[in-house]
Amino acid sequence: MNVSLDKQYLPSERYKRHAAYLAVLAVVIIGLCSYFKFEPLLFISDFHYMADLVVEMTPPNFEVLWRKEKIFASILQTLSMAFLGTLAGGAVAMGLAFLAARNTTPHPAVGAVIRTLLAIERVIPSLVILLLFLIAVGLGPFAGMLSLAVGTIGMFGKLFANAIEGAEKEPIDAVHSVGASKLQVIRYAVIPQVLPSFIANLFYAFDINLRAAIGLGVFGGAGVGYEISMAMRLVRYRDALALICFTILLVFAVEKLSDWLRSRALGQDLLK
Amino acid sequence: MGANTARLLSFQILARMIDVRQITKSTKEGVPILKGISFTVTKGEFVGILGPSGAGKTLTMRCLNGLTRPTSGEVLFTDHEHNLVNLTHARGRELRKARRQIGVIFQGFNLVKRLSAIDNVMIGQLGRINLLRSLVYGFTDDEARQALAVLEHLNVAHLAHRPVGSLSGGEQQRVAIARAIYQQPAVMLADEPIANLDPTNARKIMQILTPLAKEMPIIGVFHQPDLVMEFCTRIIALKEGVVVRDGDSKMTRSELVDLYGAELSEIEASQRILQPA
Amino acid sequence: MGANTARLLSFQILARMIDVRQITKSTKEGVPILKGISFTVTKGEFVGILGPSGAGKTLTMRCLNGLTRPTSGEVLFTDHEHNLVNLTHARGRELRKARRQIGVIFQGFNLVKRLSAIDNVMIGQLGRINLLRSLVYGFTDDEARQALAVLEHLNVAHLAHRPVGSLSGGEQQRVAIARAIYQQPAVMLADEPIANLDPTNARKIMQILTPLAKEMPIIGVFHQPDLVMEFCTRIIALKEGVVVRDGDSKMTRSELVDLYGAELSEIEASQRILQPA
Amino acid sequence: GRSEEQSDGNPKKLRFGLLVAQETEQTYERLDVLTNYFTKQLGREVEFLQITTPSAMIEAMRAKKIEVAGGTGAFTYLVASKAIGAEAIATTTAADGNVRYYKSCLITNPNSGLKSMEDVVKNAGKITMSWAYPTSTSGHLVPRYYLQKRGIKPEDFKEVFTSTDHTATLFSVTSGRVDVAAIMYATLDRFLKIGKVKPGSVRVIWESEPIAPGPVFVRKDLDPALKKQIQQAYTNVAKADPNAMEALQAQFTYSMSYIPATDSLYASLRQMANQIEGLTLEEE
Amino acid sequence: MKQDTPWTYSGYRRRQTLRIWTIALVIGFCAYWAGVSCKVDVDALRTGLPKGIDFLGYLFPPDWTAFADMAMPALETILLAFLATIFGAFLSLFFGLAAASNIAPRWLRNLSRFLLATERSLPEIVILLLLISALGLGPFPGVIAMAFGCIGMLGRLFSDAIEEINPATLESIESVGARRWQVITYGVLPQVLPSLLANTIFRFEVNIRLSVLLGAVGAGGIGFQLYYSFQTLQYQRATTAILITLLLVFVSERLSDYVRKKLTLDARL
Ligand SMILES: Nc1ncnc2c1ncn2[C@@H]1O[C@H](COP(=O)(O)OP(=O)(O)OP(=O)(O)O)[C@@H](O)[C@H]1O
Ligand SMILES: Nc1ncnc2c1ncn2[C@@H]1O[C@H](COP(=O)(O)OP(=O)(O)OP(=O)(O)O)[C@@H](O)[C@H]1O
Ligand SMILES: [Mg+2]
Ligand SMILES: [Mg+2]
Repeated sequence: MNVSLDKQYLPSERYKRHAAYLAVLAVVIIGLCSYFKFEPLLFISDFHYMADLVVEMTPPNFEVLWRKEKIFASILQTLSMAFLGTLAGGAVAMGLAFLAARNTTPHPAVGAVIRTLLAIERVIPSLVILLLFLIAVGLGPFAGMLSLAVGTIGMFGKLFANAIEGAEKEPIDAVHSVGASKLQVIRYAVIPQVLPSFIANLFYAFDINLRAAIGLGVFGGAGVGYEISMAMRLVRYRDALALICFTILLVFAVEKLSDWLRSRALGQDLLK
Repeated sequence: MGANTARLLSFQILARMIDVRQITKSTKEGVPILKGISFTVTKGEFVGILGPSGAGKTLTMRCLNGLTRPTSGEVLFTDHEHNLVNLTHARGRELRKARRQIGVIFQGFNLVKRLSAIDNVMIGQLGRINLLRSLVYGFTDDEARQALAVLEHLNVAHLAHRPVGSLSGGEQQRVAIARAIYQQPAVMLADEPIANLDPTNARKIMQILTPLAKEMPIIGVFHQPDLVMEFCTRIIALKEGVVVRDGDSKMTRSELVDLYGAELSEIEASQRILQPA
Repeated sequence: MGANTARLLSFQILARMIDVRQITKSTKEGVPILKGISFTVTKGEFVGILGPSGAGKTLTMRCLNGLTRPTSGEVLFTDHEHNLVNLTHARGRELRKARRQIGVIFQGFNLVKRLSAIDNVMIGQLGRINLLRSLVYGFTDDEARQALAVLEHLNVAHLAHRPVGSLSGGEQQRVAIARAIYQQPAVMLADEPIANLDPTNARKIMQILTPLAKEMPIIGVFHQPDLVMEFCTRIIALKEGVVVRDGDSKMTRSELVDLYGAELSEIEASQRILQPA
Repeated sequence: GRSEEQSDGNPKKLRFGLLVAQETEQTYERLDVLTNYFTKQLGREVEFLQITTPSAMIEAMRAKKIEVAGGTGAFTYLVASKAIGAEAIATTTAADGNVRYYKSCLITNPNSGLKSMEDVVKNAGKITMSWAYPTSTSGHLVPRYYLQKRGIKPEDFKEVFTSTDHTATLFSVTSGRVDVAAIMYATLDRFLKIGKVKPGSVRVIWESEPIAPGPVFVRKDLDPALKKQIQQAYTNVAKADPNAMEALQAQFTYSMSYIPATDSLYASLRQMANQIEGLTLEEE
Repeated sequence: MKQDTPWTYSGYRRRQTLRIWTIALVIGFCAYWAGVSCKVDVDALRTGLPKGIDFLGYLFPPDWTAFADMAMPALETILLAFLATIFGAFLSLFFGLAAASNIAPRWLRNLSRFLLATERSLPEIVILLLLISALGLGPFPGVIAMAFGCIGMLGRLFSDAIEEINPATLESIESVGARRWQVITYGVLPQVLPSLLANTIFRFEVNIRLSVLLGAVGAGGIGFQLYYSFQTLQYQRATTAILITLLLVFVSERLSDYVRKKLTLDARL
């Protein structure tokens, strides 16, 4: 045999190298942990406090759900807020994502500018955005919806762009090679590929916005958010937990819907 | 130089639809892969490119379409309207316009797996149809009928609405060929267009390509010297990034042995297995 | 029935390493694709499967490896230790154990594009090595050397460290073959293993496979009747999901015409292009 | 482990949980100065932890992870005393005896045409109203009790909102998006002082009686002597260490001082809370 | 068979168009009623926006003197966010694998998707309270809470990425008789590595921005500084905190770009 493996590619060498990286990482982590005085043993020695709290929080007091008759109306409003916020924010985010992603941007400079804007948008605290809209349109679900939309743009603009950049190159090459314009390449080679992840991300955005909207429900004065926040502050954990269970149900339902739509878009090609 | 000579010269230049001038290509690390390739292709030619695996055939094809930019050298392309485009430098609109006239069949097919076969074929016309329509509406019935006719011609019309990802290898290959034909280009580049096809289908494809080549030059990469010699009008042989032969469609035995190595002689033995009836 | 007969019978069963019994497969919509395929493969055979594009060759191969579960019928596999495994029903551990002994070369290569060629080859041994080691340690130097030797044998040792995605079509194909060989299976399934290779390399692969077939039966799908007739010990012809011929490695002209259609006769003409020196 | 050494009534190390909230001006700055001061006064190690959520503070105290809590509003103290029996030991007051500062008020936008409480009572059905946030003492509890006494329930308004904090409340009034809002006087005062709100752009239509500001409170199982010591450390700070006093004073718009506090100081607030639906500290 | 109704492109297009219009109409209908229930008022937005933007004026100019106070919290935030991201990403990887349909059996997938959804809908404060009662206040519970917060997001993003892997490649590894874990190490991880890292670094950025969570358990950080400045109405000080966060976010974005460039396989010359 006249070809032999370079030393650096020998599995044992590779292993040593990886072990070294891991060791450095471990040292850094352990160093940081001890610098910040982590005490994992507390999990054992003080576990009873946690157990006490869990006991105090359970069982959820589902009575609250029907005691407050306005809750179901407020859920509708919460859902509306989240839905519109996702729709508006998601649409803008999607458009910007195509401008930001490196493989679809009309010009690298445009991409860089959009990415920068998205980053700036993300760091503006949601409190500031909320205040801005509170002042502009007053308290109420509309302000909440607007701030959700803006929040969605920053975060999902980036996630959508990540998805676009992950699209396979070959079909894109092929569509380019028939002389299609950038928009056509996007429409015929990129979108079919990223559709499943777009759907998943859109529902994920809805899911995040739903929770945020529940938080913003404080506005309404009688919504789930208001009740959860009241219950938590009054140390009525059982009531809070009942409402939280309800939220979990809602979020899980959204998740299932997303799954179903996405599996249709993913399409199973191979006969199993 | 008289006006006549000038016209003649320009005619000669125009007849050269693809003019590859000393292109080289190296990897980022500087390993040369194409080491100065030159040839010209004129109207009416059906060029077969032969060469061992890894010779740089696919890379050359990519340069001819502007998907890869050569490290040095240039590729000139004369389109239907006799505009000369330098594919090595062209960008944006100009490149798009040129590509519209260059059909490509890729080695790995490069189809959009989640679209149906017919949609993949119609993608071939994207460069020609109105942008707005292509974005919002898609294609017309007429276009679909034409695309279907091409698929029909290639025996895969019954698969038109299946997502391409679920087709068999040979079926995908034929869809890729259909896309390039449907594109109605001025030049066609075909990278191993019949590799995944059975002998009859392969032959049929060659029979379809041959008359097409009269209209638009076809440059094809093949691994079947026999078919190339039968159908092509010219054979270019590539080895290790260099053109080792460029000439008519009859390669001599020694040329073939030069290209593929001495083991080739064994191939001969297998060539008369099918005894006449 | 005496003990002897029983032993003899069981021996016959054991010699049949792959026993395909009346498998059918339909799509979800109920369109039949395989329409009852049966054959058995015993030790020492090099079976060539021929058939037009879309005949169901790839699908049959997938059934032989348990990747696709037939709608009806079953596939029995006798492994090295003479255990009989019903691939149609096997699951989990049992299926894994059986698959370890079935090497597959896929039509589209299906390599892990981001791993290097040698890593892809070593994946072939995953079924055999200790789970923990394969997770944390990876492979041993010895294994790497063996994998390199296989690559060397296939002329692609110099590409060992390149990510597979950057290799040319034929190079990828050879890496896929290397993986199957390195796996040291009891049976090898090869789906168009030489489609993307030039004649010399293709021939070389066939020459490598032939002696291997003495040890482990090889079932290969090919589109080159000439090579199949030269190297294989048996030819199975598939057409529209049905076995239309199963017999020795000499196919007559009429058989070929039956299989590929009447256009085949033209192929003959192209078969004597290489004149003897 | 660590918890045993802390669980007796006389821990070696005292941990102060400090809530950062708008509700009181008791936000602590220059923690190093304060750490010094309290270490010296209490004769043991002291740690300051700044927290942003009231329930976190209550649970930390319940699990014996902090001994002293400060910076909360009165309402949070009421909850803590109910849930874990926390004891108030000190609170703030204006040093000059002026009680103008910690109280609640109702404000309107001058353009709304509402000039007095009478207008509000009369036109309740046409008015939008906003509380500061649900558990605010000055921005919800006190004004709501007052309105209740005047015979107006939240349902009587055209619409009632709950804002996220005093700032948002103030700005929704100045921008004219809400007609009437309840707010802590100190917040308004602060904005007027720094000039971010112009005097003409809000009108105060009602001011409450002075409210007991949120106390410093301690865990109930601490040694009584230690509780006393902590109390004294607070009440003596102005005399004992002007530097520390300055740090404690940082966010007040007026000069304040610490005075001893007992639970009785909060009895009236507790009563108010118990009479308001949704805020009661009793089991419903 | 359905051969009797011949397939036509216009029919196919009609069906497609019908489907798209149906979806659009349903969404439009929902959006309309959602708009009614949210009291959407575009006019109010148009007239009010200038006032809102006026308010942003309060944030300027930044109070640079606060910079010194914030350098240390910023550094601590980075370190804590780093730890939390590593722990969180590590945990999420397992959740992500368990929640991917092409890797995990159905029951496991449903279970872990449910757990992920639960984690995402559980208000942070509940988790914080549990952690505080066991671990007390300080950076330790902060990091654990932050790591826990990663799981809902990263677990989901990871599993989505894994589900989009080309199934043929996974099959080819299964076909050598590899165990599930081996398929994961050799087939799944190398392929999703770029998106794994991109999402992890993105979560690192989110953690920096969410460091107000650390404030909730008394661990300080730049997020706490921001919160503190807002609560004490020192808007210009808040701007400084925002700008520092922005800087950190940019750095992590650059890092992400760099890593991605290293990992993207530029297979084609
Ligand atoms: N990104 C890359 N980095 C390094 N080398 C590369 C890269 N891409 C291609 N090559 C090498 O360039 C050579 C030519 O590749 P090309 O794909 O053109 O071969 P080919 O002639 O088409 O072969 P085949 O018949 O196998 O398809 C191959 O040896 C390949 O390994
Ligand atoms: N998921 C699917 N749904 C419907 N039909 C399918 C699906 N997968 C494969 N087929 C069809 O089954 C037939 C057989 O496919 P297979 O891949 O086995 O062909 P093949 O004989 O390998 O052909 P080739 O030589 O072109 O590779 C093809 O016509 C194909 O279109
Ligand atoms: Mg090639
Ligand atoms: Mg096949």
